[in-house]
Amino acid sequence: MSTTEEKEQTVAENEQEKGGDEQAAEVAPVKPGTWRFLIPIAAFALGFMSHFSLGWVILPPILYAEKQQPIDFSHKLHVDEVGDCEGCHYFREDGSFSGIPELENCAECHEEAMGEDPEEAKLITEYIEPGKEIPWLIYARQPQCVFFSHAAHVKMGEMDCAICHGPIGDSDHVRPYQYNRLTKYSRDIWGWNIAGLSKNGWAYLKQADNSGEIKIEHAARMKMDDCAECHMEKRGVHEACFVCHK
Amino acid sequence: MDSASAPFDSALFPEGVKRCKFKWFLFWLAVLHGPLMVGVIAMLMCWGLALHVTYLNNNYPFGLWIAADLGIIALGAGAFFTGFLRYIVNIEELKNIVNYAVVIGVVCYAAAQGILGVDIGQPLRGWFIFWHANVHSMLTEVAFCITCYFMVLCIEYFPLILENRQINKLRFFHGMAHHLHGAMPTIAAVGVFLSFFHQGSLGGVPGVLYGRPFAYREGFLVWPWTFFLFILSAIACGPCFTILVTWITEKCAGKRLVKRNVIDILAKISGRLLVLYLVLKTLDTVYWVAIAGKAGAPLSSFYANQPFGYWVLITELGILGVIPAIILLNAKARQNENILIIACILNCTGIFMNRWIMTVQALAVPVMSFDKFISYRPNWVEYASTLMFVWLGAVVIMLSYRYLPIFPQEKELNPS
Amino acid sequence: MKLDRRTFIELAVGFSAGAGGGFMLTPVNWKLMDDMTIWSQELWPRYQLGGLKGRLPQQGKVTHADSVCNLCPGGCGITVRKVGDRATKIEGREGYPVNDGGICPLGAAGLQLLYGPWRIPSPLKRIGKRGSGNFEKISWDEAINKVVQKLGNLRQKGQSHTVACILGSDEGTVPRLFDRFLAAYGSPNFIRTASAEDTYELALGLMQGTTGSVGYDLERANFILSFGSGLIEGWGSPVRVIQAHSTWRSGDLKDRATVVQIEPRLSNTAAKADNWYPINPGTEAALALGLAHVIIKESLYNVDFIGKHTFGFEDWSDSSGKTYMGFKRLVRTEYTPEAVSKITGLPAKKILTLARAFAKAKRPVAVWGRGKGTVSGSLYECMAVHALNALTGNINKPGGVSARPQVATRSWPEVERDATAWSGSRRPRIDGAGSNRYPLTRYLPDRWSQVMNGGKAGAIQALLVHGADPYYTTLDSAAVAKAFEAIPFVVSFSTCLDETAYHADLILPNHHYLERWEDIPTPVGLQKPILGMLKPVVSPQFDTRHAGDVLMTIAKSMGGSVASAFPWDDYETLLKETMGDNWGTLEKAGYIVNEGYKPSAWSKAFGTPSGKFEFYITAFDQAGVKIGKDVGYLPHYEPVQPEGNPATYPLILIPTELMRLADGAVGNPPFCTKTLEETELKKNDLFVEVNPKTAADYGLSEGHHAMLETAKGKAKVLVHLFEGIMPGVIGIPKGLGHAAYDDYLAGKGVSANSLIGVVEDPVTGLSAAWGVRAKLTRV
Amino acid sequence: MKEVHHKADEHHGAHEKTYKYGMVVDLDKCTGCGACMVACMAENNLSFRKDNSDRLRSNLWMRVYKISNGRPFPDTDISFIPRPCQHCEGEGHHHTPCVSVCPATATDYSHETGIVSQVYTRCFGCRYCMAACPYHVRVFNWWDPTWPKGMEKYLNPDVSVRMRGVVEKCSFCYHRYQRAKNKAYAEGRRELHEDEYQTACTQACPAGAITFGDLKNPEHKVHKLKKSRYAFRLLEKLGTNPKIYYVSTRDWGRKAGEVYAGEEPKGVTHVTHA
Amino acid sequence: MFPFAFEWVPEATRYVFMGSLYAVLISLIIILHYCAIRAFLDMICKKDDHNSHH
Repeated sequence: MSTTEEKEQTVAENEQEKGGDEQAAEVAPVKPGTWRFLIPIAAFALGFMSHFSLGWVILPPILYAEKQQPIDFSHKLHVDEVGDCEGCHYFREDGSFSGIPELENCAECHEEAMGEDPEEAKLITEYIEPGKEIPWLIYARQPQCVFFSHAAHVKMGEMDCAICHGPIGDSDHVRPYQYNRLTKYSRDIWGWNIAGLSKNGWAYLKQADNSGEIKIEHAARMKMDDCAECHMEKRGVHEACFVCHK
Repeated sequence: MDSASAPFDSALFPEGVKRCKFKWFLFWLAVLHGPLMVGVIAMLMCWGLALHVTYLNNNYPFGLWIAADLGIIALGAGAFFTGFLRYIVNIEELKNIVNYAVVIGVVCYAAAQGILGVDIGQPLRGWFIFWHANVHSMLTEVAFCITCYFMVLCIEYFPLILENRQINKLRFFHGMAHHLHGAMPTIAAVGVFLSFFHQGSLGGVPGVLYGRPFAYREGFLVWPWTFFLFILSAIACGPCFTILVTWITEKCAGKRLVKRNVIDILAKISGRLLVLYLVLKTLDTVYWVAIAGKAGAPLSSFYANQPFGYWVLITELGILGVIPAIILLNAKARQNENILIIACILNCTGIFMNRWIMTVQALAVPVMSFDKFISYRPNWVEYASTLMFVWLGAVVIMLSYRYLPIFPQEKELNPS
Repeated sequence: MKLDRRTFIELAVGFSAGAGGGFMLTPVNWKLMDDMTIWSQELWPRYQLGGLKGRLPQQGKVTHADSVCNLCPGGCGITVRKVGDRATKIEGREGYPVNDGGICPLGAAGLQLLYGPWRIPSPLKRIGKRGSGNFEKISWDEAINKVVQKLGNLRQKGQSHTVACILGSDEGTVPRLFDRFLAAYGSPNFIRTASAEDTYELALGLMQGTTGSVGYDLERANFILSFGSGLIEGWGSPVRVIQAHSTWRSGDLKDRATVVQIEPRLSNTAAKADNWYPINPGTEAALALGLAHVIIKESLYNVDFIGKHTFGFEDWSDSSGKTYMGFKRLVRTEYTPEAVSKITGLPAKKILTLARAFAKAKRPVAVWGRGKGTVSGSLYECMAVHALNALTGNINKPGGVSARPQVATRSWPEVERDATAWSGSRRPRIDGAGSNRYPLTRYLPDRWSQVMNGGKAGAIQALLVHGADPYYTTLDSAAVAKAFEAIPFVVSFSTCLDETAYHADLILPNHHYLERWEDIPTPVGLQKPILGMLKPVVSPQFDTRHAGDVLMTIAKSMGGSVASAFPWDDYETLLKETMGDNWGTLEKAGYIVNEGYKPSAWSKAFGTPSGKFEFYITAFDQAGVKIGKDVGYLPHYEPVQPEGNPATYPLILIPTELMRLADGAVGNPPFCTKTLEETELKKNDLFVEVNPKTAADYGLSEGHHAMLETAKGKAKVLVHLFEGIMPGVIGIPKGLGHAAYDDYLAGKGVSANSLIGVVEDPVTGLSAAWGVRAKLTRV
Repeated sequence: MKEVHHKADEHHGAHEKTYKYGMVVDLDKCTGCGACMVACMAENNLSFRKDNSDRLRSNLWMRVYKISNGRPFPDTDISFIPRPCQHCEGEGHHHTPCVSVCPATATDYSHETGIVSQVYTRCFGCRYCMAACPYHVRVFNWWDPTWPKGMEKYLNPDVSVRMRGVVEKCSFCYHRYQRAKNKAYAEGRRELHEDEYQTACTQACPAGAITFGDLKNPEHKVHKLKKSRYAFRLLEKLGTNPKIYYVSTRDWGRKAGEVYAGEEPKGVTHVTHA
Repeated sequence: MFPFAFEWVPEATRYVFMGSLYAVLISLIIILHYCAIRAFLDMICKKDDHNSHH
């Protein structure tokens, strides 16, 4: 049966269930044996509940996989030590954004161990000495068809990084990188809630309330609708496709 | 029909009718199974290997598939028009054929959607046409109305299923069928509204292309004249197709299924509509030559390249247009069954040719002065995947004819 | 409630309906539908990308690196855009004196040769039969030892003269390194592949007594008379000439330059020219002399230059009183417009108007060098065309012709030769250049294979090939193949698996031009000396080494005087030393231009025995060239008969050179093959161009197969009816017919060189063949 | 649906300056060399196949047409027309032919730049836009694009790699516009100068035959060049209002812009003097 | 597809187009529900008059 007929049938079944409850009350006491119609309804309810929970509770976690970052990097420690963000995340002169720093940025200070933190030891032995780039898992990596200009948003839009990335600057640990098994998209991009409803991406770390003057509880979801909505809100214009696509 | 020799599934047959032995039924299913499988292979090749398996190319993005799509839906117009005549214009006799028209409609619209499924380059993204619809595009309108009207046809087909002898025994389904029959006029009205639009917007598909002087037509508001011409030609040809298929089914079943007067009503109506269409079509052709000339494309340029010579214009309007019109208008000619069927065949091929011209020839005619004329021929993959839906339709019709009460007059015409 | 059929159905239907409804209301299947769509958007293309392990191209830091393109002698400056360490785009370099920002299709597709599967990944040793194309990887040391050992015992057996080197050019440090190696090793056989340069050097040497190659000041010329040169189809330095062509087409109409193309076929140059004069193929010299006749008759020539600075224009008598015919009398008597019209097929009236226009133009220049200038051509034809420049006095003047030197570099210390080196070097060359039969010519690249096939089979025991693909580019491919069979040891230094490497015994792969340092001599035809510098833009992608380093390692490991000839420890130090004080600017800017260079004044310009521009070549006798008749000393029309007797081969086949088809030492990258027209290549079949009238005579029709036969070979081709080619002439594009490379190029079309043989110029011995007689029959 | 507090003030994007990018191609200078075709392929990750000789199925964004005046030997003359996407704007009630027909809004006309975009992840390959475009600009991926091992290293990350079953076309190297805007934003300005955004074919053309710029801006070269007496556009009469102007002193060459009239265009041989 | 989607442009054609689509869908759903309820009621209260007009 094609899905359309199934839909009619289920609609019919729903009726039956709803109809059945109100009817049962006021119509004349039904002759024995007429309770038989309860069998399909019970079967229906059983099927409904089982698959409903299957869809909302059991399957979603399987859809997403989790990976740990190669190194448990602490932003807080580095911001305190280095003092600013531009050391690692800066604008190149052609306006492009450097994004995640390369190994040579880390190697500038971490040529030899500066503390006894095992993570730093791991950094030096596994990456700096062999000169292998750190395979960071980027939470906000957009799909290949998306062009995102940090210059436009940070320089022109004067937006604060936390708006999209959440208060990652104050984090002491890196949260696990969750991604969709099928599409390999980070969960930050396509929405934490399986229904795509935007949800607080940062809540998983159960971050204590920090004192920064930007009161941002969570990272905004970075899906197409959010960008479009923000553009409509901020620039009041319906953007052409090529503004964000390439 | 004593129970000893009756086929073992006779319990499912509608009351008082005879059907062939089950093994014959299986035999014919097996026969149809062959070309069906070839079509499925062709479809899987298109999906698996990408569309280079066809003879389509960058000059011919539209080929047999789109022409067949438009043709099949035009032929499927019999469903909505017969429904319109039966439920809204209230011609009582048509109730004997409206069921079969609905079955043919379901088959045609399923075929159209199937062909689109194979034709588009990324079938997985087919739902984008609904999710990110561009309301100004004719193709969006076509897609919306075809899917909605397919739902309407399924709802109209649904009670027929419920009236199967065994299913009808269940009280709820019996009641459901009964009430659906009651609601049929409103459903048919919704169907007519939908069909009016998508038959038109299928005409709009070539008509709005102002980059192609051959296909472009001015119009009324946003709808080019081909919008109205396509509707008119569809309802002129739909009933003929229904008559044709009924005749074929009678030949296969080897018995009379519908009274002659029902066929005659349909033939008369489609004859008149065909004449109206021919008049408007010639007017449109004259007007089209004028505006195309203004845009710098003389009429000769449209027919300068073989095989699309002037014979195309003459055959489409002349042989496949005027002759069936004459036959269908003449009462005596309509009585003679063979002549009627010939008229129906001519009418249907005429509509198919018109759709082929408006899609494939529209692309064949060069537009830039340094464009070369390139001819196109479908290859077996395109034929097989298009015909697959015809065989699928035949299977559905066989099943419906065997188990569902399609023809009310059958018992009357073949007293056992 | 017993489980009868009815309840079972009810239970089953109820449950499944509930399940369906329930599942529909969960987001899972809608999400899976969305995810499957994303799979078709992003993951699907990843699996098509082999190398990046399925990852799509990654962003990175964008840098630009300047270098020079080495894919043809044009020497254009390029800028390579890099993302991270990946080179992603080659663009023309703004402000580079040769091409100033423009680039040609081959140059723009350079990255396909850098990263493509054609690259040779490491030294290869042939294991199968020659030409089978199967090789096995060997290490560098093993490969170098093989060469050293082979060359070593050849030297011991006193056969040092049987080693030959074939290179694409003889200027620049690496070719001079090979020359020096042969000098130290003891072999005279340094051969440069054929090009119009060979004949032009001789013509300038004989008529003007100058060394150095020809320079055309095209930018400032205002009347360009081209004798079959594909000016905008890759002649000279392609981008520079196309930019010059744009200057001719700029400004308002009345003072734009006039371009006249003399060619039997409507090439792109002929189409863009102001006038196209189709003449019978091979009769260019006659037309030039016909024009000279009109100019002299109507005394439109430059009296000052002809009077004071030329010799042999008027009749003259030597000390012993014997009188000799001057150029003027020869031309006035034998090349009247009517006579020339009969030879060339051009109406006399047009010859008159053309001659007058040419002479009256302010800065006219006559250009020689058929097609892209890859064929040597006839000496007398070159002299006849150069004589026209002399008549208008446009030598060493703005908008004219001049002999242009190279940028000076520091010379290398003298080679001390030991006994074998000394004796070997003085042995006669394999190709007969410099022998008393051909005293003037330095290299005869088309002749060595004829000599080897003509009885001296063992003449070459070892062949080193660098920067050239002689197996493919030499005329008469069958003879070349036979000659290659007779060479026991062939070594190729090629970057890609070209035809020669495919048939080599050992391949020592050179770096790609974007991976190495090397100096690039002045591009062909440029009027001012410039020295470009290849700079490594990307780190070497494969296990390849610089050809200079490899050669020095070979020389050093051979020891003795061969080793001592190479005092530098590696190629880079050699390069730094040779460039001298230019190295600073070269390393930074990437090129050096003698801005101040101006060709010398007439009085000091000519180094001929008479000290003047010589119409009558006195140098022939001094060099011992045996000239038969008196007219042989003057530029005259000596018809070069194409091979094949006219009875069996009624038509004439001429090679055509397309801008979008590389026909030199570099295979055509896939991007360029993709730009070919539908009337040039169809699947693997090549189109030849035929005039509709000729096609009608032979029953040929558009797009159908035909068998093309010449004395040298046979090939199945497709016919393209082209109104623009002279009836009776067939045009075949050069550049296809490769067996090497891979499916993107191998097996496509037919090589024109396999159909055209060598017709030797009587004086120089170079190949003067401009075509061949052919037969085209319907298949 | 989600509460986000923006630190930045609520200024609505000041309505930025709009451009109308277009091109003027001088057909006298164009030598038909094809450098623009190859530069376009290298810049925009165009795929290639072992046999590209079937022009009907090879995806060229910039295609150089070879046209002839159709006259017999020796009056034959040929010329070349480099034909990128015309980025039609449409006139009056005619919108851009391909944008108005796309059912899934996979292509759209940007009024800020006048460029017709094509989003490859939304196109589902119904090919209706290919039927609508009279210039044959839009090409379809009939095959899965693949690159021989190693060659995918030269792919440009600024342009998305297409997949089978989608229509693709010239985007006026829009990624270069995005890059130029990035640089402008970094320098705190919004307007672009003429030389900051040039297409790959313009930059590569050895003959300098292609000039690219803002047709509306008087300082840009194209603004003046398009007014030349010898300028024409392809299929102007149809009302597509394309943005590519061609200049040719050959009168038979200028006839190339007209609608197909059934036979080869006839024209006088091009002779200026001598 | 839906008014709350970001691609929704408040223009006349969109309202008419989508309006008619939703109208058609809703009318179909209403018809089906109506028939289902009536059929269910017939089944439940087993009125015997219904089998007259078979």
